[in-house]
Amino acid sequence: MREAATVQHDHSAVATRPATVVATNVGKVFGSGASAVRALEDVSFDVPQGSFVSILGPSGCGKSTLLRLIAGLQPITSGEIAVNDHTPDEMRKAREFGIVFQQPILFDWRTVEQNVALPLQLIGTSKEERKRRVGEMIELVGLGDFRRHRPWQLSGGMQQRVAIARALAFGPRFLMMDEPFGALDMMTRERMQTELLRIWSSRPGTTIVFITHSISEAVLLSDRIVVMSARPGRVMRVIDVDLERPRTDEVRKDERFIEIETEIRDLIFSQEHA
Amino acid sequence: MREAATVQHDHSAVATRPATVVATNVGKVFGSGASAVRALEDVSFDVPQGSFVSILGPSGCGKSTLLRLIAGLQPITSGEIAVNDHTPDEMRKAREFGIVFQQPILFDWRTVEQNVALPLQLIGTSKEERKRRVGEMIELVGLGDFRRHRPWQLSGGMQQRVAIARALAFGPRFLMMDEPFGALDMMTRERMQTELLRIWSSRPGTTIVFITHSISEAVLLSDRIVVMSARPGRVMRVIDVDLERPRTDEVRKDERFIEIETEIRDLIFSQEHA
Amino acid sequence: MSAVVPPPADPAAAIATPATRPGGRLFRLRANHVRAVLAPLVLFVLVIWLWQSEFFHNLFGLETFAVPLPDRIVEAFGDDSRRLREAFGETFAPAMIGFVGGNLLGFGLALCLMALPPGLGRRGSALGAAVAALPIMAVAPIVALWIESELWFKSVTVIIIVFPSMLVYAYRGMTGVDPTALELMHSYRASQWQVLRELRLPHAIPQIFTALKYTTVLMLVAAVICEILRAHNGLGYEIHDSLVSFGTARAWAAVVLLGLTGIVMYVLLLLVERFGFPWALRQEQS
Amino acid sequence: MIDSGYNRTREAMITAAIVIGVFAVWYLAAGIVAAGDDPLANAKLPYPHVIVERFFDDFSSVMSAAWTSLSTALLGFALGTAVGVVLSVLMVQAAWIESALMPYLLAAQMVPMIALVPISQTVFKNDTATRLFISAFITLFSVTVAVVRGLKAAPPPARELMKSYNAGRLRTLRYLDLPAAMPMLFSGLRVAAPLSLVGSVLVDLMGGSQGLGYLMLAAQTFGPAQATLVWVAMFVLLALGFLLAQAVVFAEKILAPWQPAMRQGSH
Amino acid sequence: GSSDDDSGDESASTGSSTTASTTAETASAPVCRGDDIRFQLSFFPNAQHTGFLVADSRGFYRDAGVNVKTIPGGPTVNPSLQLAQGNVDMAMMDFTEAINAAANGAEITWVGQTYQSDPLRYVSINRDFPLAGPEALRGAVVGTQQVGELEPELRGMLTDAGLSIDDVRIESIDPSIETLLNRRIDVLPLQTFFHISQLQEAGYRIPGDIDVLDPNELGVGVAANGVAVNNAFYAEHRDAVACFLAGALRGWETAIEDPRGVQRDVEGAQEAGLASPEATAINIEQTIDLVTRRADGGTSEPLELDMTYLDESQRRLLEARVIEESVDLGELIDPEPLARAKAAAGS
Ligand SMILES: Nc1ncnc2c1ncn2[C@@H]1O[C@H](COP(=O)(O)OP(=O)(O)OP(=O)(O)O)[C@@H](O)[C@H]1O
Ligand SMILES: Nc1ncnc2c1ncn2[C@@H]1O[C@H](COP(=O)(O)OP(=O)(O)OP(=O)(O)O)[C@@H](O)[C@H]1O
Ligand SMILES: Cc1ncc(C[n+]2csc(CCO)c2C)c(N)n1
Ligand SMILES: [Mg+2]
Ligand SMILES: [Mg+2]
Repeated sequence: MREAATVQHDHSAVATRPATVVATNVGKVFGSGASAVRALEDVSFDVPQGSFVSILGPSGCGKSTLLRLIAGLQPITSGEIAVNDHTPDEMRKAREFGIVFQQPILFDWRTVEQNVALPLQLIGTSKEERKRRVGEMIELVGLGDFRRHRPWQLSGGMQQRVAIARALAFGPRFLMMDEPFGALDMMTRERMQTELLRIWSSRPGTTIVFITHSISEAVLLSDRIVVMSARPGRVMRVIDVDLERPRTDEVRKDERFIEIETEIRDLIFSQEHA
Repeated sequence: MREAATVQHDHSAVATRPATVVATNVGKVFGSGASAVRALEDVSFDVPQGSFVSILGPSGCGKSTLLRLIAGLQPITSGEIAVNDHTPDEMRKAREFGIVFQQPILFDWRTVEQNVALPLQLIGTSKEERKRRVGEMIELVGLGDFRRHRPWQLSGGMQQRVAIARALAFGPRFLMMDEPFGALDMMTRERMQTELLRIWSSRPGTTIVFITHSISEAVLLSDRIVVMSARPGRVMRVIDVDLERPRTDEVRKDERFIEIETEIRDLIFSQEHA
Repeated sequence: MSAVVPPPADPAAAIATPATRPGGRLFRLRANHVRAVLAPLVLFVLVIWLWQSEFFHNLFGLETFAVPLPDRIVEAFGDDSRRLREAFGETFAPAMIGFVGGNLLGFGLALCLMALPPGLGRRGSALGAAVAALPIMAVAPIVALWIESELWFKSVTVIIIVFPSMLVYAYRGMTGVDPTALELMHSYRASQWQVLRELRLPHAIPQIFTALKYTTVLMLVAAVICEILRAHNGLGYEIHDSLVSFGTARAWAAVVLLGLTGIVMYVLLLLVERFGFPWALRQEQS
Repeated sequence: MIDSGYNRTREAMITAAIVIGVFAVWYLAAGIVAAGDDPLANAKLPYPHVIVERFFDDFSSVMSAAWTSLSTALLGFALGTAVGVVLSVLMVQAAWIESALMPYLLAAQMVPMIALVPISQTVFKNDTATRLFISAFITLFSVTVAVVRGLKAAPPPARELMKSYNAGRLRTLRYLDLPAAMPMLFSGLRVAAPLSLVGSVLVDLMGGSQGLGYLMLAAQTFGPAQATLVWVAMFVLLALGFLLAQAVVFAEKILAPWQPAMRQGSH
Repeated sequence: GSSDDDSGDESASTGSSTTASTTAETASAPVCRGDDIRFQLSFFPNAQHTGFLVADSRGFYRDAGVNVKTIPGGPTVNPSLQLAQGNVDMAMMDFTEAINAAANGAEITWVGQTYQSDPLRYVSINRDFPLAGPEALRGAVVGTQQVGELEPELRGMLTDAGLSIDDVRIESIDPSIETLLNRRIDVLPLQTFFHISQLQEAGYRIPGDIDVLDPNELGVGVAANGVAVNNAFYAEHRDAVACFLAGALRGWETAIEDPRGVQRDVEGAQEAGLASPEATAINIEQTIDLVTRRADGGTSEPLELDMTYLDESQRRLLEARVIEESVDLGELIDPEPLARAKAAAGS
């Protein structure tokens, strides 16, 4: 990361901040009978207010499912999730969540611009404000020349960026991002990371739950990392990243950074032989 | 990479092998008039017979488009591509290409098993052979427990693995893979890399064209790397990776490895300030 | 911090480079269009020619008083043009009212069904579809008992005949959306109305157009049958009247008029779909 | 969670409420009609129980008529669907084929039965063939329009996948386009299934001497005293139409269960 | 027409009051061995078809050596077109339809006249329109069941009363009395064999509650129901047509002899439950009246081809412009098969 995260942010020790998302013994089963899939089991962790929490874990371990549960999009099979002392569903209804799904989910009947404008339209933002914010976000994700294109005319990474712009434009208190940078090249990815941190710091109180497959990305961005194991998905370890912010690219060479990275790597690969 | 690529492979110097894919001044324009997009311009490079060639480049630079052109799926606007001295279309009709698209493209009306079996069914493989190969591939991508599930019951990474299994099961002479491991966690990704190399070496003469966003993945796997720039997509540099095979995880610490990685990184970031 | 994302392309680059090959995209497109217009014309001329030369009559053993030759039909058009024009108006007005009313009703009912639980909604949609099993012959006379005005009797009958198709198609189109897209909308706490307008409705466009295309046929057929059975004006009456009095040329002139009306309506819908909702018809772009 | 909160008892209660509501309104309306001194009251809107009584009075003739209609309908439905699918497949092969054939198909639908039936009798010179033709003809169009649209529904990338296997038209059709057309096809079938009854009823009228259509039209012409029989036949038709539509829903659940709308818990 | 027919030529073209029966003695009895005949009824089977239905159910056709398949008609079936196209071999229809078909080139021959007088009656149940005579039609909303030009009967009545068509409002209606009962029209033409019983079932006393104009009495009646044969079929099966008529004659004679006795036969053919036994009895009675009583009040044998009546009818149809040009009735009508049928009955 070149000049990433030169912005300011509240970096009081994560553990001391009040929790905003509290997951307690969460379980989720899909289907029933013989073909039932236990996607999550006994998942407990919490997300401090205004923090950046990443979820790491092998493919199919239930990360996306967990995100859906927190956002109140699917019913929990067992256990409980509280978000700001409310149920996820109540928070969803209060429009507190901005979600970037793993698939971009763009509407073919809307142009890039209109797709980004969708949530603003839904919450009734005024036309000028909408135009301004949409324009800004589209520039931010580097799609200025593609405002009027349709989703199917975009490359995979461009589609993903539209989805990111859509979630950011909306300015929610909780940003839930499911591998948002998965389809991006390194350069674009780093730029997006920087922008994300910038936006996050410019909106104090915004909490981010972030799913990624990149350990270094998780360490670089997060206050806390939840490492999961698969089948059924469980929390293996919750790691607080106590690196100073703002973190520049230099932090990658920081001893503590490498230590945390290695801890997670070892944790993950320990599984392999389990 | 833990135990990656302990297999044998022809590693005569890449440059000396005969070219199988030859792209000459390839151009591709989408649409027309004011909204036309020049996706590719003057792209020339070649892919040696039986080699592993990666394409690197920023989001939207035309990698996926290039892959489609090589596979004869879209008409070329200008220039020419020859594959084994035939047109891409002829080669496509000879069923020489196995493609993993950027999106998994699974059929909802087929189970995981049936999706993997699709190309085998199309080329008329016998039932037992089909069963055997499908079973093998599904195990290989770690979806043994999900044979009978439907695509929408899978996580994003699992879907991508089904698509990979489908391309491998088919055993084509050209494997074209568009960010196949993009949605996979590190551990699964490394395992898939190893398996890919194993399969590649067990099928001599198979040529792989591989799109990725990970520079180290490209260096680790490839004989040759084509680095592209964006808008319009052009070839910035073609780099031959002259590292010994088999390459183990140790190779990452190899001086030459780091040299190539740095060269590409610098190349890419030089763009930023252009 | 400078832009990592590629700098905006130089504007000139965005301008289309002309296709280098003369047989390129533009030309192919036009060839397609030409063929799409030419094919029906050629077939039309062929069919008319074979018909006029009594090829079909000989092939199927038809009598010219049962199926008149094209020149006689054209003649009938000339002879009875005023009468046919009036009759056309008498048929088209209620057909159109019924078309609009029936499709609106069908769509409205589909919306009501969406408010019900899914299982019940599906059953309701099947019940709606069952109304399509009511033959016009049964419905028309009962409606006629209630409504004296010929125009409104026909219109109401057409509505009853038309609405089930739209109900079925619209309901299915609106319920068949991608579950994750629904989740996206729910994450914004989009109201039912917003989900409808932004997601379900656009998603249902292909199905809705299919229903519209199909009901153009129904509306005319229903109006005509009304006219044959109870009302005694319009093209249906002309057809019936001519057939019973052996004036088949006039009957077929009316049939031709009906066919043309149907085709024009269909083409109009096709155009609206293609230009109003291009994304719904997106074909392989190359 | 979203859209859920409905359960079976709730569904049953809503169903019951709707049914009771409909009957209440009906009785009320019929009462109002009967109260005036209208000689045609029982033709305009008879009481439900009067219809039920008449149904049982003429049970055997109504049932045999129903069976005649249903059997012809099923045959016509099968034939119309088969021909419709084949025709649609033909039409999506090229835009010019579609634009050449569609106008004729459309125009043909506009030829009133009163003209078409005698002609087809002349052509087929066989009663059974004519019956089948007419009833298939009625279902044909709705199936064709739907399937033509459905066959264009597969997303372009999926078509590319098939192209990469050099799957050819037939196989692309079989493995991609036809399955992808299923939702549309079943929409078409759901409309066509009850409609095939209309086709059958039409055939009943055109020289048949049995069937619900025959019963209905005859009852209508035999004077106001027979009007309840018209209503009986109408409700029997409605019931048969509902059963056919349900059968299509059932078939869809078995043949095309992968669709989003069919997945558990979704709308 | 039956160009090779010589026996009927003279009587038909002279327009004298001779009937086909005069040739009976010279005709030879037909011989039939199971020829197939598709016979189209003019409507749903009902009392108006009594004789034919009796012949069918009691096997008279079979006895005469023909194998008759009786095909029901209905509002959507046009018997003259069916016959002209050869979809059926013989058909029952109104004389008006036959003459019209012939004028338009249909190759058919008229071989029997079922009704000897006009079955149409103009009725009013509306007290505002007492139908004392045709003059009372002024200002009335009059229904017409016949599609196409005006019923010649109505036109005749208006002319007699010194009225023009502009003095009434014509409204086309279907063959049902619902419009009348729904009080949408003032005057309805109804068929005695079908609608009188329906009015009685609806609670009207006849006569009494209802005013009636009778075209026969007013001298404006036209020939209605009869039997025609397709010429191609006729050329091949001359005997079969005669045999058919022989069977039909027996049917009608049986019905005339014992109207009550044939009620079961009619009910068997008519869709169950469509007409009450009382209504059917009335309909049969009315039908037999039409079959046996001539418009001038004289009696007639069943199926008699009364050339005077038919000639006169054509004249009225021309007057009313139902047809444009006159048709050579000698071409259209062939009394020979009826004569041979009678010969068969006699032998
Ligand atoms: N709708 C569904 N029906 C049935 N099973 C499901 C459904 N959605 C997810 N699952 C199952 O739940 C498990 C977890 O899926 P999830 O999508 O949460 O994984 P993930 O951690 O996001 O994986 P990835 O990194 O590959 O996206 C998987 O085994 C998957 O098969
Ligand atoms: N069907 C299409 N119609 C119009 N433009 C298209 C189409 N497909 C691709 N493009 C344009 O072509 C360019 C290259 O797209 P392509 O998908 O090849 O990029 P990519 O290198 O694969 O990017 P990514 O890494 O994000 O997947 C983009 O600008 C895109 O907008
Ligand atoms: C009871 C009875 N009513 C009417 C007709 C005459 N008719 C038969 S079919 C038809 C409609 C036109 O095809 C008409 C007016 C009849 N023969 N018997
Ligand atoms: Mg996921
Ligand atoms: Mg791509």
